[in-house]
This record gives sequence, structure tokens and C-alpha cells, in this order.
Amino acid sequence: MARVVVDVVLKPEILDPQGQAIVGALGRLGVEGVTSVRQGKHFELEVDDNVQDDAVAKIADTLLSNPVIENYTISRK
Amino acid sequence: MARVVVDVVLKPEILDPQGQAIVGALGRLGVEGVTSVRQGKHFELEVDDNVQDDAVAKIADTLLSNPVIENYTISRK
Amino acid sequence: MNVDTVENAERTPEQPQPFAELGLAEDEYARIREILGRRPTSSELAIYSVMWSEHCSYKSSRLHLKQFGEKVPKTDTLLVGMGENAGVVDAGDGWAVTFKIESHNHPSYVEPYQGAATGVGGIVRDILTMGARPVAVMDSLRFGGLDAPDTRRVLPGVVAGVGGYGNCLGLPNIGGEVYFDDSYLGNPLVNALCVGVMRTDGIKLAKADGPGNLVVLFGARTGGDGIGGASVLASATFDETGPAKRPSVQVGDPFAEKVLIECCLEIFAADLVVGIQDLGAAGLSCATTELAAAGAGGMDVDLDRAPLRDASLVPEEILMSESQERMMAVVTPENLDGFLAICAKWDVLATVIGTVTDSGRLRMRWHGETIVDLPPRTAALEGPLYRRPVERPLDQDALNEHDGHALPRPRDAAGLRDTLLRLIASANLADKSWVTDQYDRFVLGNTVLAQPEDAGMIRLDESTNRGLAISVDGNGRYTRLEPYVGAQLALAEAYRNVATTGARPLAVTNCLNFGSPEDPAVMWQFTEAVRGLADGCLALGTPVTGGNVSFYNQTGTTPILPTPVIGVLGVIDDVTRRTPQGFTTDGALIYLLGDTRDEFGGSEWAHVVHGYLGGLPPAVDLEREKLLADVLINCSRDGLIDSAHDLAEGGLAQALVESCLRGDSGARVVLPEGADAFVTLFSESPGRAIVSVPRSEEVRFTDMCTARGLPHVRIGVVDVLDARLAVHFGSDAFDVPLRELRRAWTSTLPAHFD
Amino acid sequence: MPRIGVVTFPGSLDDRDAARAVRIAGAEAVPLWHADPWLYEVDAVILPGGFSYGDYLRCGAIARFSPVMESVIGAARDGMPVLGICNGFQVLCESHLLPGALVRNDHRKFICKEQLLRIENAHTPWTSNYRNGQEIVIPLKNGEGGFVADQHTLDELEANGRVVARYLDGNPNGSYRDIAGICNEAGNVVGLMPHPEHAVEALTGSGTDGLGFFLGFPPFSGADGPDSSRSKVESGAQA
Ligand SMILES: Nc1ncnc2c1ncn2[C@@H]1O[C@H](COP(=O)(O)OP(=O)(O)O)[C@@H](O)[C@H]1O
Ligand SMILES: [Mg+2]
Repeated sequence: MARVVVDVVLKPEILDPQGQAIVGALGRLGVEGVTSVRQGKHFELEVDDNVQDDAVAKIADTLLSNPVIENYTISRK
Repeated sequence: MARVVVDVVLKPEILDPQGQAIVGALGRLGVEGVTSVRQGKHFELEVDDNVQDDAVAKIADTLLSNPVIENYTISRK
Repeated sequence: MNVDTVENAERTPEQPQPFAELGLAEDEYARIREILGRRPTSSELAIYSVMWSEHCSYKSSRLHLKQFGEKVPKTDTLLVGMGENAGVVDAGDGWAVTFKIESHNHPSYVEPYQGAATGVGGIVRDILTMGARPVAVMDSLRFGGLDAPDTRRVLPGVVAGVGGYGNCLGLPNIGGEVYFDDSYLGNPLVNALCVGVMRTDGIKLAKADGPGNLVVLFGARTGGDGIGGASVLASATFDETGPAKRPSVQVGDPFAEKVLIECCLEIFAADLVVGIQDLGAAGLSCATTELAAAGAGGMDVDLDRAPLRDASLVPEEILMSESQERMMAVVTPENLDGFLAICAKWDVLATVIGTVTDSGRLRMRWHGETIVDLPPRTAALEGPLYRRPVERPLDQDALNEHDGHALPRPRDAAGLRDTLLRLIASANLADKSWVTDQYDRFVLGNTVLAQPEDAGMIRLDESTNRGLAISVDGNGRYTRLEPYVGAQLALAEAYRNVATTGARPLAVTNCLNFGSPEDPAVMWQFTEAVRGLADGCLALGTPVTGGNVSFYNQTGTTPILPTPVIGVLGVIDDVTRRTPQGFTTDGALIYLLGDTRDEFGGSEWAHVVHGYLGGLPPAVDLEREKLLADVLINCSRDGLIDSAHDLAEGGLAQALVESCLRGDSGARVVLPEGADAFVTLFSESPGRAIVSVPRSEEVRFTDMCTARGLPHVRIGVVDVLDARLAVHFGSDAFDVPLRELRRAWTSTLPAHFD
Repeated sequence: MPRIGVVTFPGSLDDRDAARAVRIAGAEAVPLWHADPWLYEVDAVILPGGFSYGDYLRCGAIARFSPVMESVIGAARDGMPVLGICNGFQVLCESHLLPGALVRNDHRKFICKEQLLRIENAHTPWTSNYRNGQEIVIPLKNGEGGFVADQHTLDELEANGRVVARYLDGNPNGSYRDIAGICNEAGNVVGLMPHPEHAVEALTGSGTDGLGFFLGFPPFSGADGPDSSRSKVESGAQA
């Protein structure tokens, strides 16, 4: 068994209302030094050892993200 | 400027319907070898260089996660 | 970055320009050069390309839509007619109501959640722009077959998007439609309607009057959203576009819009704007040219003042960006501080970007240089106009001749019972609560009727109980068989649905979803449907107040079923008099109003049982619709009936089942003597409704129908305690327990989407 | 006339409904603004439903830090009756005035329906017009209404009668132990996922079963309200 992490983030040109809301809140909380926040999704998959990265990429492409608006990265832990 | 990543995941004892739904969908798509999926949130913060980890931890603790149901990890990119 | 200035354009007249890639035809480009007396700058080209796109200029449809203005019925209820962001209707007591429906079809296919969400967001801003508080939304949805894998991707996303945005705005969703047909598989239809309310003296118009007044851009920052969306995404088919070339879509921020709504309403209440326009398709290009064209005629804009989300955007992109949740207002210098203070209160970013002039030119500067200098009317009002070739489809005659009269029909009790159960469980007739339970129908506390009632109803005024009712309807199969009649059937159904609740239908909005206007057969469908709708509105006395045309809904060369979706708005003096759909009064008598004929062309029965489409749609009689509506409205006013439900797809059987289940009451039905049981139960003849009449009112009720000449026949009685629907015909009968009906009717959607 | 504050955050949606419910119940609805710390001497506060600040991060997570909440948290600790409905419930949990948290519905869809509930604790200021065990129907509408807490907390809530209302006839969102509403130890702070303010008129909403939530004033006996001469409700909270 292996743990694979897929992080899905909105493409940089796409509006991220969630991140904006957080920046706004940090401002109101008086926290300084944070200039931008982007919020994405984080998936932790437990996969059999024989599951290769390209299989995970396919899952990420079709199910975990919409390539029209999102990018993803895959990492093994 | 530095990029700090905060990943927030539900505590193991909290039900994760989204993760379960993904496992179900994988089954319908005929994808094999994925035994479990947990979905969490992924934040990418751009912070000034003088923002220390403990400051980020405070943000993660009070705003980005709810300690009642979630755990988080911080990493610098 | 080299910016193309007017000066540069004059210096380099022969520089080649990508007009074709931007969707402009060669002669269109030539006309731009003629208008300007030089080649356009790339920013001007951007403006013309989006403003002259099908989506914004209505170049293929305008010629035909004129009929809505020419055949306008005599009415004193119209406060603002076609041409503004939305029409406005006088609802009485000083109330004005504005409503409009709009499509967001292509984006919803590409990214179902965001496509549908921004569809709701866009129409809500249109309504807000009229000066109204948005008070409800509706959604008319069409998908590919229920079993198609892609429907599983598209439908849940669309529904979550409609709900996600509307719920977050705090607008009740009070009705809509969900249909399935294979023709929509690669082209789902997502049509969103919004209705808003204001005082009659609060109507706002989109014009930039008063030279010297300031132009304020407020709301969200401008980003690279849906650049080219207006012309590329909404006006050209994208079926050959591979994943890599997928157009970028817009992402909505409903929270930003909610705040923008409250901010605008406060600004309106303080009377701080001269004119206002929302930024939708074609963004800043559209808002600046339209405001200027409708007002003093000119405007100077400093484009670098527009707040950006992405600092790398170039002027062309800023002009074409479809970033959501933005508005543009024209404000007098004296009122600017007040305006900005309200924006600050709501944490809404507001920036003065220009001034109104009477120069007759829209001039834009970028880093001190002039990049746009054009007569705004030519972009906003004087776009190209096409008389597209029209030709009756080659297969139309054959389609109409093969009317399916030989399709085997059930005759005996068991066969009729099976057919009933099969039909109520079929995709288009099954319960839609899997969809509608994802929509908040309670918020704002004025929802008197919502789905699954025949029309949604909203209380306008707590002190007087004045209210409005709306229904949206369409039927692509009827329209395919005979577009002229199909459009009138959709109109008639929406009109009837409104009257069924007790409200008087007053005005119409419409969303015309068709294939490519470059296909003469599609153009025939379109022109016939428009003619039918215009004639129908004239006959019913309900003017068209606005709407939207969506072309290019096709996969390859195969168009969708031609689908005009019609919304009818009505007003009711006293919402406590509304007529609900469910049977609730024990012993009440069930009457069938109207005439039932053997009409199965385009019916659900032919579709579900035989997979058949042919013949002619049911005949429409608009005089009869008016009569039926009058009777239903009077019955509501005089308290003669306890329930009413219109008959449409699935016929009497469907209506009986829905009234039983809605009221959780049984019914004993005896079909009229000598009538064909199958035809009586399943025919889709329009102009009909079922009502339940308390015994004490039967005489008054039948007297009224007789006096007015409305056919009415008693077909049964409500039996609250006997939990089944029993149907007697001739010497035969069948019955179905409510439990079994409910299971059949409610299981279909959950079985596919849960 | 009792004065009941209704807070408006940016993104609050049911604030008008809550104010209307208060008025129908015969009290005065006092609008409170998120950016102002003042409570204007109200006798009780309602945190209404909606999507405060968009609720993109976690529902209620950002509202918790608003100036008005600082005052509400202080007043609640001093015994002022506070009712959080839906988003308001989420804000109360995020503010740690109530234990547990509200997570995405187990079926992952927003749900809007008329919901059957059982009142389990009729001794809070908000439920004193009901009987223990009384069944009512009021609208439920949420995307993140699943109440979760650890076993220990759940047991404690149960043992001390702090479950205020429970779902009947099917659990609509995966809430642990069918919990629809809870209160704090003192009983003055109540969080409820369904919407009583949408059930106060026969004409709209789901009937009038929700009106009782707004009828429990003059204020709760534990509260040292600004107008302490006012008679107190007999059945104060039994912690
Ligand atoms: N997408 C939707 N959104 C909201 N309400 C819907 C939707 N689809 C269907 N409904 C509601 O479900 C009910 C049944 O729809 P339909 O069978 O099309 O009604 P009718 O035939 O009377 O027009 C109506 O109240 C309608 O408003
Ligand atoms: Mg219909």
C-alpha cells in the first residue's frame, strides 16, 4: 500500500473567491504579511503498490479535477 | 516572498462523504487498486519573508482549520 | 508590451488583423474600417468583435424578433418594453415587476457547476440593473438521455451550480423544468429566470446621460475570465475543440454578488445613479458602448484605472473579459461621495474610470495614449443584420405524415394500469424533487407556491397580500413537429399554469434555444417559432417583454430539438386566494375542464412506450385558453375550488396522480361514458385542467362554466382516507395504491443520480 | 416589548425572515450589523441563516471574528439568550460557544425540505413554548448541516439534556445521533440547523410550528438583561 497525494488548485487566471475571502478575513484579523491565498483541494489516496503514477494522473484528470479550470500535482508520501 | 502550503484534512474519526463518493465513482469507472480516498483542503499562501512558521501555525489553527474536526500540516515550498 | 494606439492604426493601415479568428466576417471587418475611416486598433477590434457577435448583436434573429414589437397586444401593464435589460410590468398598487430568462448552455456543458452558477448570476444582475430587488429565480433545464453517462456528469453539476449560486444569494427558487432527450446530450440547455420587484418610480435605465457625469466601475476586479467567451464560446460550436483548446470559462462568486445586490439597492434607495448597467457577456465593451449609445452619446474612459485581478492583462483582454459580479454606474459629481460611501460600507470596490461626454465618441486611453475612438452606436446598436436563408426541412412532411396512428394502444384495465405506472416513472414525467430539493424555496419568507406547484407564487406586499406568479414551459418535441404551434403550446402551457394558481397572466419572456442559424432548416424552425410566439402573445394579450436567443446548440451538424422556453408572469390581488395543486378536501368533486381529443403527436406516451416521434402536435386554441384562464381565476377569487392542476405532458392520468400525491389523498375517478379510456387518460390536448370543487359550491361552479361555455365534466371524487387512485371506465376498472404511485413516481431520478 | 437583535453579516440571507418572525411573535426586531460591536441593549440575539462571508472556507469560520460577535460572545457568557439558526449555529460552534462542528451533508448535496423534529429540551429560553417530546415540522435547508462531535462530547450532551431537537423520520444530513440542535451548559445559547423562522405564517413556509421559538420572552431568567424589572420566564434553563 502507498499513499498518494493529489493537490488540485485553480489555474492562476481563474477567480478564487475562497482565497479572496480568506485574505479579506486575515486583513480584518490584523494579520500582516500574507499577500495572497489560493484555496484548492487536497486528496489523499491509499493505493495498491502496483498502481502507477499515470493511473493516478488519469484519476486526477477525470474525477478529481476539471482541466478547464484546475491544475493538479501528484506526490507520493 | 515565500510560498507556504497548509493542507487541512478531516480527523480520521470524522466521516468523509466526499472521499467515499470518489471511491464509489472509481469503482463505477472500473479503476482498481484505490482502497481509500480522503478529501481535504489545500491552501497556498504567499507570505512576506519575515512571516515565521509560528505565525502561519496560528493562522492555520484559528482560521484555516477547525481543530474540533480537522488536522493540518504546514510546508514551505 | 506594445499597445496598438489610434495613432499607430492611422500610421499602419495595412497591418493584417485577426478579425476572422475573432469571429468577424470579411465584410464585417470592412464595415468597421469604413465606420472608422481607418483600420481599427486591436482594442477597437476586440470591442466590435464581441459586440457584433451573434450573442450580443442578435444579427441572425433581430429581423424576426421585431415581430414581438410589431404585434404587441393592447395593454396598459407594460412600463418598460423590449430593448432594456428586462421589461417591466405594472403589478398594481405602485408595484413594478421585472423578469427575464437567459441561457447559459455552452458554458454549462464545459464546466457544469460554474456554467450554471454564472448563468444564475448573470440574469440576477440583469434584474438588479432595472432597479429591482431580485425576489426569486427559476431554472429550465434540458439534458441528454437519463441513462447516458455524460448526463451523470452534467446534471448533478448543473443542479448544484444553480442551487449553489441561487441559494447563496438568498433567492428562493420557485419552479422550472427538467427534460431529457438524446438531442441535448452534447448540448444541455440551462435557462435561468429571475424576477425582481420595485416601486414604479424606482425604475432604472441603462444610459449614460449628462455630460460631465462620472462613470464608475464597481464590484469584482477584472480578470482573464471567459476572454472571448461572448463570441467564441457562445457563438460557435465547440465540438471539434480538443481538451487543450477548451475555452476558458467564468467562475462565479455568489457572495460578491449578494453584497453587490445589497449595495446597489442601498444606492438606488438613496437615488444616487443616473444610469446603470451590469457587465455580462462582452463585459466592459458592452457596458461602455451601450451606456454611451443610449445616453448623451459619448464617453471618455481611462482604461488603466479599471482594477485588475491579474496585472498582466492587456487592454484588449480587459475589454473582452467576462469577469462576473461587476456593474457600471453613471453618477453625478455631487453624488459621488455618497455613492462611494455605500460601496465602502459593503466592502465593494468602486472606481471612477471615466466621464460622460456629448462628443458622440467612445474614447479610451491607456497609459496616456488613445486606444479606442469610435462612435458607440455603431458597436452597440448598429451591428450587422442578416437575412439568413430559410428552408423547410426536407424531412418535415414525412415527419408530419407518419403520425403513429397505428401504434398499439393499451385497451384493458391491466394494460392501462401498466401504462400509467410506466409513464409516471419515465424521465420527463417523474418527480423532480431530487433536483428541486437542492434549491432553497423558503428564503425571504414570501414564497406562497413553489415546485411542484403549477406556477411559483411570491407575495409582493405583506400588508395587501398582492402577489405574482410565474411559470416557464417548453416542449422541444412539439416544436420539432410544428414549430409555429410548438411555440404557442409552450406559451399556452405557461399561461395556463399561471392561471391555474389563480393569477392573471400579464406578460411574457422567452429563451429561444436553437441549432445553427446558418442551417436554413434550423432558421425555418426559428422563424416559425418566433411567428407563432408573436401571434400567440397577440391573441392572449400578453406582450413579450424581453428574452434571449441561443443559437449554435448542436453536435456536429445535428441540432437540438428546437426549444423555445416561455415564461409567463401573472399577478394576483390576494395570494391567500391562491389555488394549490393537491387534492385535500374529502368528498370534493373532481371536474375535468376543456375538450379531450385523440392527440398523441409528440406525446410522452409515444416517446416512452414506442420511442416514436411523428405526426402533428396537439392543436392549440388560444381563445379556449383565455376562457379556461378566466374561469380558473374567477374560481379562485370566488372560492369555488379547492385545487386545480393543468393538464400537459402525460395528460389526465399524470395530473390525477400528481394531485393525489401532492395532497396525499385518494381519488375515485369515473371516466366519461362512451369515452375512449386510453385517449381520456393519456391524450395531451391543451386547454384543460382538473379542479376539485367542494360539494357546497358545485352548483355555482357548474353554472359559471355553463354560462361561459366552458366544457366541464364531473369525473370523480376526492377520498382522503382511501389511499389509492381508482379509475372506472365502462364496466371495467383499475386502482393503484398511493404508495405504489409514489414509489414509481419518485424513484427514477434518485436511482440514476444518487 | 422584548427587543431581539438580529445580526446581519455580509452574506446573511435569512435575517429578514428572522426579523419578521420576531415581529410576528410580538417582539421588536433590532438590526445588528456585523461591523459594529454594539448590541443596543437587546434582550436576546439571533444569528440568522445564510452564507456569512460566502462560507467558502468553513461555514461560520470568518463571521466568528467580526466585531459584533465579540460582543455576542461576551453577552452569551453572561447569560443572554442567543439563538443560532443554520449558519448561525455554525458560527456558534466556530466561536466555541457550542461544542462540535457542522460538516458537509453525508449525501453531499444541499437539501431543502420540510423536516419533522422532536423537541428534546423545552427548558431553554428558545424552546419554552414547546413540550418535551413535542413533534414539529419546520423547513431544513443546508449543505453543511451534519453535526459531529467526539463520543465523549456527544455523551455529555445527551446526559445533560443539551440536545435541544432531534431529526425524526430519517436523518437528512448525517448528523451524529440525529442531532438537529443543541444548547450550551447554561441553556441560554441554542444552535439549531433547521429554520423555525420559515414556519411562522400559514401562508408561506411550512406552517406555524416554528413560531414558538420566538415567543419565549421576556427574557430568560439567567440573563441580567438591561431591563431587569421585566418578569422572568418561570422555566429557566436547567443546566
Ligand atoms: N429545474 C427545476 N427547478 C425548479 N423547479 C422545477 C424544475 N424542474 C421542475 N420543476 C418544478 O416541478 C414541477 C413539475 O414540473 P413540470 O412537470 O414541468 O410542470 P408543468 O408541466 O406543470 O409545467 C413544477 O412545479 C416545476 O416548477
Ligand atoms: Mg412543463
